[in-house]
Amino acid sequence: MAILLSFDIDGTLELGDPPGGVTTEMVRKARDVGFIIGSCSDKPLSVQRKIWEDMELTPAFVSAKHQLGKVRRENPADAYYHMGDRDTDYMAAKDNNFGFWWAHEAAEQPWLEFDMNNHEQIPITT
Amino acid sequence: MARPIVPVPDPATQPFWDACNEGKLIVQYCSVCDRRQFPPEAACRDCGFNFHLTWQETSGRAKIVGYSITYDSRLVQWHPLQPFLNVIVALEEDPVINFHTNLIDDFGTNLSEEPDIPIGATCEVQFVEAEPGRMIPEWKLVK
Amino acid sequence: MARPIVPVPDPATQPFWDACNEGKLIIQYCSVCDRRQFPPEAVCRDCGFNFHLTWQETSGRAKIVGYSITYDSRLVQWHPLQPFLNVIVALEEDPVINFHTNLIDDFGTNLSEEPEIPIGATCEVQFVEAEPGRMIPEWKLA
Amino acid sequence: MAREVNWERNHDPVGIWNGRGKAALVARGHSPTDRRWDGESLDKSLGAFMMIAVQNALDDAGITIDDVDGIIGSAGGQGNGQPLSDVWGPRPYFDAPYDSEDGLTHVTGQWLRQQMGFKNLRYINNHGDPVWNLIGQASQAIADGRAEVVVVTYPNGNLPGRYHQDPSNQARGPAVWPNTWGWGLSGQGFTFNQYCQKYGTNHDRMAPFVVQERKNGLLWEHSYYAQHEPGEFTEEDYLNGRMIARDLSIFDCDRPVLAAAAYVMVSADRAKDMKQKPVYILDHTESQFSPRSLVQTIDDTEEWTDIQAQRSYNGSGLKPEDIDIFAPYDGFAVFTQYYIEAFGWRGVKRGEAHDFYAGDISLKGPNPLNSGGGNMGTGRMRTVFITDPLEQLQGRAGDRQVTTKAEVAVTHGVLPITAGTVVMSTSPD
Amino acid sequence: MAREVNWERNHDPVGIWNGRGKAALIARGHSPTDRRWDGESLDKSLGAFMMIAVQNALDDAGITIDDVDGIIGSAGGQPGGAPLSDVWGPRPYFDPPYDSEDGLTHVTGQWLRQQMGFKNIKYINNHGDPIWNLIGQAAQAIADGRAETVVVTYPNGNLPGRYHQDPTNEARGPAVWPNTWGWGLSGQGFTFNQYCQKYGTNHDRMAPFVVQERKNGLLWEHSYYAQHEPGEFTEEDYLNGRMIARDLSIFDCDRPVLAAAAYIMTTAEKAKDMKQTPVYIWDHTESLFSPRSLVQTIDDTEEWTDIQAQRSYNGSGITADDIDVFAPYDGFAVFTQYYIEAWGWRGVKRGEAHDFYAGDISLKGPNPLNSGGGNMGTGRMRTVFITDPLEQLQNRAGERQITGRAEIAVSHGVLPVRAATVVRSTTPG
Repeated sequence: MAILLSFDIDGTLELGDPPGGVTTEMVRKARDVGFIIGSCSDKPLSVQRKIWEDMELTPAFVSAKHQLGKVRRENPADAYYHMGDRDTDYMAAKDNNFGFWWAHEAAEQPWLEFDMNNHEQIPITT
Repeated sequence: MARPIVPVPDPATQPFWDACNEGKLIVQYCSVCDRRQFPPEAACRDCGFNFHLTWQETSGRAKIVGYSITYDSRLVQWHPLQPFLNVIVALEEDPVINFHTNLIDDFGTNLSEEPDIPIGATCEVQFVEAEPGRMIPEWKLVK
Repeated sequence: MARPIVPVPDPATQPFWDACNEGKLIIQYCSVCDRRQFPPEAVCRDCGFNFHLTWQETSGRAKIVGYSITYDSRLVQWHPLQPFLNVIVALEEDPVINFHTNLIDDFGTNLSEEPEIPIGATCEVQFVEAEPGRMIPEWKLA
Repeated sequence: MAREVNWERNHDPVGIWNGRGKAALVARGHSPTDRRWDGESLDKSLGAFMMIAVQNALDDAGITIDDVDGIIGSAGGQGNGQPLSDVWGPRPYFDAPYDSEDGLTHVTGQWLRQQMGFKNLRYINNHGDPVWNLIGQASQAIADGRAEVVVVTYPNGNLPGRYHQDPSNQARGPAVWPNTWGWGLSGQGFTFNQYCQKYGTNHDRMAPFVVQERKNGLLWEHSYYAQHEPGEFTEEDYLNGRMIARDLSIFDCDRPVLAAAAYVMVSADRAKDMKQKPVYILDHTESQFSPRSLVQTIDDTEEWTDIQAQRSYNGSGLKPEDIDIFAPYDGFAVFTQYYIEAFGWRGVKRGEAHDFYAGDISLKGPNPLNSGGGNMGTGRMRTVFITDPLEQLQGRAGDRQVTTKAEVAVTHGVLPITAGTVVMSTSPD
Repeated sequence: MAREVNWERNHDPVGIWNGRGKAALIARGHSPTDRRWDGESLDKSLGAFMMIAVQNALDDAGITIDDVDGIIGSAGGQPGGAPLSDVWGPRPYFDPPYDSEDGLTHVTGQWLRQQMGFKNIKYINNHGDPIWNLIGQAAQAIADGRAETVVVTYPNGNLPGRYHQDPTNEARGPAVWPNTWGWGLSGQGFTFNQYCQKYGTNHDRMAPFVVQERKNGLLWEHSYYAQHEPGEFTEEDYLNGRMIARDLSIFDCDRPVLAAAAYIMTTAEKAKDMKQTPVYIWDHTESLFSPRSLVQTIDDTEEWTDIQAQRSYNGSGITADDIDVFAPYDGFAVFTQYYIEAWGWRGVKRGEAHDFYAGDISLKGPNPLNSGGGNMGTGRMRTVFITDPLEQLQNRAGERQITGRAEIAVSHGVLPVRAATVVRSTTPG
């Protein structure tokens, strides 16, 4: 089963400004476990790509924050999650039927609790 | 329909809001300067005195002169309604005088990427309840 | 002794009047400008901010710098006390700072045609009750 | 026609005015002068008097309303158009055009436009300060090309009753400081007391000055005293004056009156077509200060008046010996010494004004101080400070015409703390 | 040393400035640029950054603190010295000197004097407006002889959290009008919407301008983007910008940052002894308007910017053709077109700015608009509008040095409703 995790950057990732609680290591682990990973942020796409380079990871997607819908259309998956630190992250997730974690919740790596083989268990909305 | 933010009248604006509650749109008028004024001020901005400043009822008719759409407001109370439409209308009898409105016909509806806002179209004032006992003016298109 | 007119404190002057009630004469002091200020204002008149504006207790000692006598005031409440003495005193440690006073020793006494007001004389602040619970500063000769 | 701001020349160094000689004062018009309004006679209201004065000024200039393209005034005669006296409200108003304060205690340019039928106005400002500032403002507007023919209006009201009486037994805001200790005019009394201490003089030495002003004032037809109290005022009168606040007696305080005056000011170009000789404005400067602490001291007073005198000299390029006609404000009489000494007119230095008063300050002598009589000689009209220098320089002051040269005049007022100075000359250069 | 007022040149006709060429901008100093303060590191506070910037400016000029006799700044970066960002209180303050807002969200000249040990200061003013006005104010103070060597300080703070968020559900005072109908940035969106209607253009046509500013900004070492986000910004990025208030996307709004800058300005005389080539101030002019009714329309905007552009041309005596380096403010990006068209730079007329953007506005081309990158390219620092033209005219802009002539520069900001313009030249004129 395919689950997509969309990371906001500023206030969410440790490489963001301000730094958030989600470390590069956590992102790498999510990739290794098999999540589809990428970023949705107010940062320019080119800057988002540069940040993934700095993390030495290849994202499945980079996107402007308000274009989560496009991410869904272009990346088929069984479940979609976004995480971020702003109202705008929460609203973007809600409008596009993504699950959502606040940045401080995301730092607990809730996705590691998922049973990847039993998608009935995986909540889609917050 | 309750509104996210309600206006609190002060001495200068009380007559304006009172008139809204009575279904009238009024603006200030200085008879010696022959000049309308909105928003309300303590004195006529031209002669600088309040001697000849009265309240004048308007037709309430106005034309759309432009718009914006808010996606990410600094006004937290408005966040649940985002995106929402912001329209400026100019008074038919005196286009210098302009007002904010949300165009109540479209208010709160989902705004397409390219909304069709009829610039120049005539609107009529309507009064909507911002909270119990507090009416505010909004405009809707004249069909 | 009740006074004809009593002061009503406002936010800017409340600390001054509160201190009077505690028997202290305080004025504003801006530490970055090293400057005293009276009457109280929202900001230091020099730097223009309140960041470094504090209240500073004064010695209460002041010198008489001049006077007037009122015979026909526009303040109706003062009419029964006419003529009455008006004195200006300047703070001993900072003569730029000046205050009104009526010189309480002489207050309300019959003023002769040529009163003997000792210009330059040192006075001490005293607090008198303008109305119950409201003390105001007055000066008397040391 | 939003109202103009920042026209003042109040930022040192002002430099020689670039409008020098571009504007000229040509004519004046006065209403009758009454002690007060009776609250009934609308033909003697402040508005009615203002219209009389405007018409007289236009007639004096030989022009009509249609020639005028600007009105500059202080609707109430004080700073920012506020009234000199109390307002009429909450008493009921009258039928239009007397249905507001406008016409009763204020007169705006817009009201005058409606009542008198001005058609060609392109500039109105009702928010001027006292009359010195208005002349400065009008000359600046003309020099800047905002208008070519300006009527300057100065309405000066006085209602029934003693004004400025305060019955309250509580003091709030800034009034907390003076009122709690019973200070009123005593503030000016104190400053004068410091002056007397500093220079070893006293109140009675002002007698020759006030007596002379009363003499001069009786020769001015618009003076309240000339019209209503023409008797001689003697040194004995002065010395027996009832004290109001030591050392200000009733004869050191100007008497509030009801009067209006208007002036016609035009561009140097247009001045040639007018009936009267042009008197050119060489400079105007303005100032605004605040005391170092609570009460205005003699140090404050001397510093402020020095700054303003120097500003005026810098702005006009003149020296004290260039001043033929000198009209320093006197309402209160104790102001005048500060101004004479600051401007150093006739070589008078700090502390010497009372000695100067003891010399020859007569109208026909070498030092005709306030040849119009000032407020002490005319009532609280203030306009004599403009009209008399104008008439002296035009050579039409009649009985008041000085015998000295009358080519350059300096007029200055109102308070040490906020003032305007105007320099006029028979020549534009 | 009470604070000076009325120094502005905002009264038409301003005339050629009589201080022209008397004051020279010599040197600049910048602090690091951070996104925000962490609320803890006092060595990265606004006060600490301001001191770094002042020392860098002094070093750049080759002078010491003892050479300085004036400090002119806006303590908080906005008009009247108010802060750009929120204030720290009511959170608890720190030990001195961080025991008040001074040093955290404001930096006054008095605080700097205490912390840095200035000994010879005779003039301080903390109540300036944004940076354009400060340069004008310093030039005026020097021309007027109030000080000879002035440090101009521009502290620009940003605290943790999103600022200007307003959680209330009641609107009071002037906020009644926008907030009741949910207007925030949409006001600028509306004016831009009118511009697009009037001239048949649209938001996406601004892309070449913003992309070029980002390019230029990356070449300025003090830019937030150069220091913290050095990636390329493409047209694709711009066109996909998240809308904040139509038609302002996140890339049309400047990013708030924490940074301080200082400038050394001195008399033409003293300029000869300094380490850098003097750049002379030819003119400064200022303006303040208000909308005819509630909302600023495109008509208001064009009228105001026309008046101010004309004022600047009248004050400096230059024409559009004389401007080599043009730095019109851009924070919001939609402002810039109004200014370019008002000044008619490179012949651009009303409605033509977006066509102009579509041409060659590259740094090394014939029309190097905002060669420093503006706020879009540097963050909401505002100081690039002073530093880049200075460096261009001193021929030390390095990679940003334009290829054309760089002898006369015009910098203009901040809002259409309230602005100042500074004209600089390599010669005293």
